[in-house]
Amino acid sequence: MSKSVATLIPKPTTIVRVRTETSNVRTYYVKLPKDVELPKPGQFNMLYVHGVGEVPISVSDVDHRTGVVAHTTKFTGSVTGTFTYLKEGDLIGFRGPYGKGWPMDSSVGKDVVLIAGGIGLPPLRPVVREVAKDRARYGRLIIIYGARTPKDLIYSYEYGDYEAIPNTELHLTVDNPDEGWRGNVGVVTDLIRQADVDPEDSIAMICGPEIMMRYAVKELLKRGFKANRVFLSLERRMKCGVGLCGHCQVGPYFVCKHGPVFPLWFISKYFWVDQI
Amino acid sequence: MSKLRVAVYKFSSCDGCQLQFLNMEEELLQLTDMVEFALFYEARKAVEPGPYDVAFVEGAVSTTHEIEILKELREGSGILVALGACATAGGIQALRNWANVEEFKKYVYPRPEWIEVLEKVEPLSTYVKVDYEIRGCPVSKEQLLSFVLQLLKGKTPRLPVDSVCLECKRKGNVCVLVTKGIPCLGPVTMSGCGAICPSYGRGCYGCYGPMIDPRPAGLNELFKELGVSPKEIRLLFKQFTASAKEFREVHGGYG
Amino acid sequence: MGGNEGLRLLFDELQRLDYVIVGHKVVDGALRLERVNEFNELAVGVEDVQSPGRYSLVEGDFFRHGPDSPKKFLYPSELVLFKVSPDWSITSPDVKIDRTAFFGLKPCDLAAIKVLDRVLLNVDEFYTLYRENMAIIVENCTRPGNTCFCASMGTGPRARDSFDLAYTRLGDKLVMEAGSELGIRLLNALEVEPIDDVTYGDFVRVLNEAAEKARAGFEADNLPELLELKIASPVFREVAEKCLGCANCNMVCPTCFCFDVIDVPRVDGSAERVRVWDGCLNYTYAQVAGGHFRPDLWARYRHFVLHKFTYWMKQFGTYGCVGCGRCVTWCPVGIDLREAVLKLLRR
Amino acid sequence: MGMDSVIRVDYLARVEGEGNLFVEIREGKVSRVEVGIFEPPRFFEAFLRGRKYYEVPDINARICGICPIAYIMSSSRALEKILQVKVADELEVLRRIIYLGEWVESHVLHILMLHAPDFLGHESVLGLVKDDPEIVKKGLKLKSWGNRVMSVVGGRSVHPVSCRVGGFHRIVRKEELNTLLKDFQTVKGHARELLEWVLNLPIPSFRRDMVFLSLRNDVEYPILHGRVVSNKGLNVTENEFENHITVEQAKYSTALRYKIKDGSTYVVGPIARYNNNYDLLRPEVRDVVESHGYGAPLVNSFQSIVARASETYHAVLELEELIRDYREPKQPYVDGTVREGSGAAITEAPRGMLYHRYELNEEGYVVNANIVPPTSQNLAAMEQDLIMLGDELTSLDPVKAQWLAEHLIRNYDPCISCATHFLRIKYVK
Ligand SMILES: Cc1cc2nc3c(=O)[nH]c(=O)nc-3n(C[C@H](O)[C@H](O)[C@H](O)COP(=O)(O)OP(=O)(O)OC[C@H]3O[C@@H](n4cnc5c(N)ncnc54)[C@H](O)[C@@H]3O)c2cc1C
Ligand code: SF4
Ligand code: SF4
Ligand code: SF4
Repeated sequence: MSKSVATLIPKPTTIVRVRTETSNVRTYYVKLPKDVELPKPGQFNMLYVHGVGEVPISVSDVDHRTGVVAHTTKFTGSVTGTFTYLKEGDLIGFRGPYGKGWPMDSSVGKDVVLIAGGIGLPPLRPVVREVAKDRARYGRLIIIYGARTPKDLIYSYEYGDYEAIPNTELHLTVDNPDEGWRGNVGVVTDLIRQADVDPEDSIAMICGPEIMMRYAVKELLKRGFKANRVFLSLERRMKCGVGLCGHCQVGPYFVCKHGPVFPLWFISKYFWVDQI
Repeated sequence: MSKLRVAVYKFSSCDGCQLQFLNMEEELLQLTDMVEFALFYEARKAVEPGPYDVAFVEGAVSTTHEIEILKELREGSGILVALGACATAGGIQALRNWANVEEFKKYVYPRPEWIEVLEKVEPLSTYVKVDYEIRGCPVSKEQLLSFVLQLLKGKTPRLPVDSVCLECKRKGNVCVLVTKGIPCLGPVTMSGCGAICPSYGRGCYGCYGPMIDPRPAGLNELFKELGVSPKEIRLLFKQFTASAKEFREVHGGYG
Repeated sequence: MGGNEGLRLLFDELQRLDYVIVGHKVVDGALRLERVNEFNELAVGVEDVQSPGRYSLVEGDFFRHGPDSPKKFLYPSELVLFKVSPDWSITSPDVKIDRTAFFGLKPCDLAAIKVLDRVLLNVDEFYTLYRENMAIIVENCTRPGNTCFCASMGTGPRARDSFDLAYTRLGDKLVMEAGSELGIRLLNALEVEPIDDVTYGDFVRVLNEAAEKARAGFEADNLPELLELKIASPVFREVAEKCLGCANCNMVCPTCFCFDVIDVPRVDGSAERVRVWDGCLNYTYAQVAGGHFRPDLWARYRHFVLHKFTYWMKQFGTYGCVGCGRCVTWCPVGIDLREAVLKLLRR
Repeated sequence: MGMDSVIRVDYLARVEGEGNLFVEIREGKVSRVEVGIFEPPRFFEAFLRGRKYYEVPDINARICGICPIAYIMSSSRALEKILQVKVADELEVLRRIIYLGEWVESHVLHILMLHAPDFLGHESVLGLVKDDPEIVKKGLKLKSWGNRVMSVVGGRSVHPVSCRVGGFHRIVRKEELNTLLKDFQTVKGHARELLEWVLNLPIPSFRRDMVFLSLRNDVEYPILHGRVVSNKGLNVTENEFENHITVEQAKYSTALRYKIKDGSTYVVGPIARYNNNYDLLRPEVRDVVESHGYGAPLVNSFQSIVARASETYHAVLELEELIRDYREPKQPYVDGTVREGSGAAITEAPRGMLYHRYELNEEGYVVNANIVPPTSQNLAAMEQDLIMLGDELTSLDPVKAQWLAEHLIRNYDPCISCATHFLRIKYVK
């Protein structure tokens, strides 16, 4: 056995498909390496680009049959920037799956409200898939999604499928509309305010920029959501994914290990603290 | 894969930074399989015309002629990299920015009227957009190589930006400031050199310039407590990257 | 048993048992933890004078420690995680770990190992392997230094457990306690005499007196809860006014374990990933693409303090601080953790 | 080449710094020669005023990234004279070690990467790599070893950080130095092979009666100490040096150049040192040189490469002995007393004698500084060489003539960054 830290050593695996989502977002489908368990909705993987670096990326889809897992990545920095060069057939280093996912079990029988901003939709997509697959287990599915411009909306090609799921609503909004845009304009909070939900009987799952999540949470609380019905997927700098490197601490919690999905009540003591 | 076409050029400086390319000795021949030094006067006679993928520019700008060439280089290069303290902060020659250049000309030259230089010595960024800075006087050859290899990988190159202290402690040095009271700029200086000054028993003299988010004023207070004279403290901050904004906080603006 | 002579015998015995020995040496004007080949290389006749931001060695007969802690060995500041070749074969360097005896560690450093155990044992293979091959000889601290507060943290000045052998120097007498099979073996080999009542009385008295000197003015009970209540306190900002953000405190702390990973591309197309020490006082520590979670230095300092005393307890069931005082001594501007905690508790 | 023509090189390549060359040919004769510099002035002497004495070596290092040690050593020694410091012998040894490291690094850089391509008609070292990869690899290994010597003693090879007035900032441990001896046999072999390779180069024939100026101390091949001597009988102390040279302005050029008081141009650098100290070169070096039909004096500036390669081999041999016999000094440096005064010193930079003079006030701040770098001392000689070469230049086709002229200049390994403040700045268009 290696004398180094085995958990930090990636396994090379193949990119089987690359799909362009927007001008700076693509989805990378990779084959799960052997002996790796299938990720659950909300979990993430550490992806390593040869000689370049490693980044945490959420699982945005799982093909249970083939063991292919999707990662929708936005090119924002030095490592993710090199994802642009990755093509079908290339190798990528894989570690995972890590973290605690969305509360699918406690959502059984309840309405599921998904609130996403920007690149926050990918980790919620497996929830949509899960609900669609086992439609009877859950109540209504309400998807609220906002992006900067219509061009930044991810997965627009499958919104029709979402709406075709029985008992499902999709609400989209953008900050800056273009000519063809017919939908809402404004922040997601506005949509939360208007949405027809029953706080007593719903589970809200939120992912997006932290500032957007704060406003969303405030709005949900205003609407009567209890802190144990609201779940957030947090983001922090991350080097290891397994609670060792320390960077992702939010108060006493490691986002990688105790999260990334947290019930609001669990972190509420820290969530509002400035620069925690 | 086509080679990365590189231009290496210099303005007012000592040649030490571009020399680091030639100092890569072991890696140099392998590197030339991936990099074409299309323009590199120190190393070759032939000049391949631009445009270049990357221009590494050493030296500070101190004549109008240099401004012109710099602008041409900027135009003709995809990426412009400022190499070393001279290019990123004006370097040692920027010390004349605090003096009367006419008086300086008279002091050094019998025929000062022939000397045509700009009033101030400036880093490249005063005149053109600089894409990356590699710090140091000189830049470290390891950092330079890492930078080039990152570029070759298509990566936005990243070099560490934190304090020299970090490297110093990782290397296992004993702090010269705490044990010997030697004034050391390590706590406010950007890492990258390998903390060599403290490794050799002296204080850092700040040749990598200010780290990210530094607190030079706090260090100034400490030096005073250690009994260093205010004049010597000013001189310490006013060396190879004297023009850096954060260091000017301590030793004063241009006088 | 006589002081120095006894230690020499102990040293020799450990070498006979094939241990590589790590102990305190005087290097570059400070006590360093380094590999020692001969008993004579160990520091003697020196004392460390520590105060916030200052450290020096003078003549004396008792010392505490320098900037190094066992972390230097168990959790190296730079460790190659793996090397990847151009064709993606991944190899991890084989590290040879010697059977190592730490000689004369102070109780605070022993406590630090116990803290690191909670974080790293059976998680980090390098650490675990090192731990499995390691013997600990502790010297109880009869004269805590100016920046020590082990008594407040409950980690010293007397080591209670987790050592192989602990010794206490009382004048020219040496009191030894075995804490493991190896310890018993060592005691047997050294032919020590059972302690007499008078010496035992001295032993207890000296260490009690020492404990009085190693207090910070606060007690560890309820600290996590009390400090957490101060999460929004302006004290963090006040103390951090002076802070340079250089992360020296993180680096010298025997329990700080945060790391960064650096990618080193090589000219032959291979690459390495290297794990290096990082610290929460660093600007980039909480920086992300397009944002920063703790851009202000006071917030980073707050994280340091609360991690040590509050979060650690929730994460690992122990304090992250063992009261060794290194972060106080080795902070160039002498920011004093004890003072910060006291201020927080008072206001 | 026509009767009237000019050779113009706007940017001299394979030299350190920025220079140009202008040769005017009228009626078949070289009528005007200018080795110009457009490296802007950096005003070191001017801004050194007001700096504290202990900062001077580090600041001066930045005059030249190729020979920082020379700048550090000349200024340290000049200042030590003022502070009345007698540097301990063990420290002198360490100084010599790092200085020799610089010679190796700088000489091999020049021999292989800057100069040799000229002899073989290559525009850069890469051409050489195609012809003879082995010698390039060996040379690079040698150069890298020279750099390692500097890094081990000085912390890094460009602008080392460990040197100071009075000695060093800390004592270099014996074990640290010993790491250099590990691959010493290989390095020694490479140095010898490089010399042999150089001795086999096709070297253009050329002859001129030149004045060679260098240090000499009768004990060892000169680096840090000695009297200033010439092959024409000059023999003075470093303190007197300034009285024997003049700064002159030629009509055809506005550049300043140094000459000996009697008006003759002179040459400093490896070829001068070699000629004046041939007896002090290691016998192993002389054996190789002589077995190839060379000896001393060398009177052809194209043969400066022979001197440079000989010095490289010598340096490597001497380094082995110095490192092997190294004893750790008791103190890293010797303290002096700050006082008012002035002091001058010369050491042998890779490119030749480097003169520094300082005046300090009673608090140890610099009030006056004068630096005479090697390249500026060679400029007049370079131009004279070009004039001597006249016939040959006029008989060649322009491309070849230009190449030959440039080659001649590179014989001197000019380091224009250092030379800069002695030359005119206007760019000849
Ligand atoms: C649990 C989790 C899930 C994520 N899921 C997705 C996703 O599905 N799609 C997506 O596009 N992005 C996702 N991100 C964000 C993504 O990890 C960052 O955009 C990425 O790390 C930026 O790295 P970089 O090297 O390109 O940026 P740089 O700014 O160059 O950052 C340098 C290094 O800092 C660290 N770092 C910087 N920003 C972040 C960050 N935001 N989070 C964690 N580490 C960071 C990384 O180690 C990175 O390599 C997720 C982040 C987390 C924590
Ligand atoms: S930064 Fe320093 S080493 Fe680089 S060119 Fe300028 S003076 Fe020379
Ligand atoms: S320690 Fe400071 S002065 Fe020394 S090399 Fe590093 S950055 Fe430069
Ligand atoms: S926080 Fe300070 S006192 Fe506590 S263990 Fe770390 S270094 Fe020692």
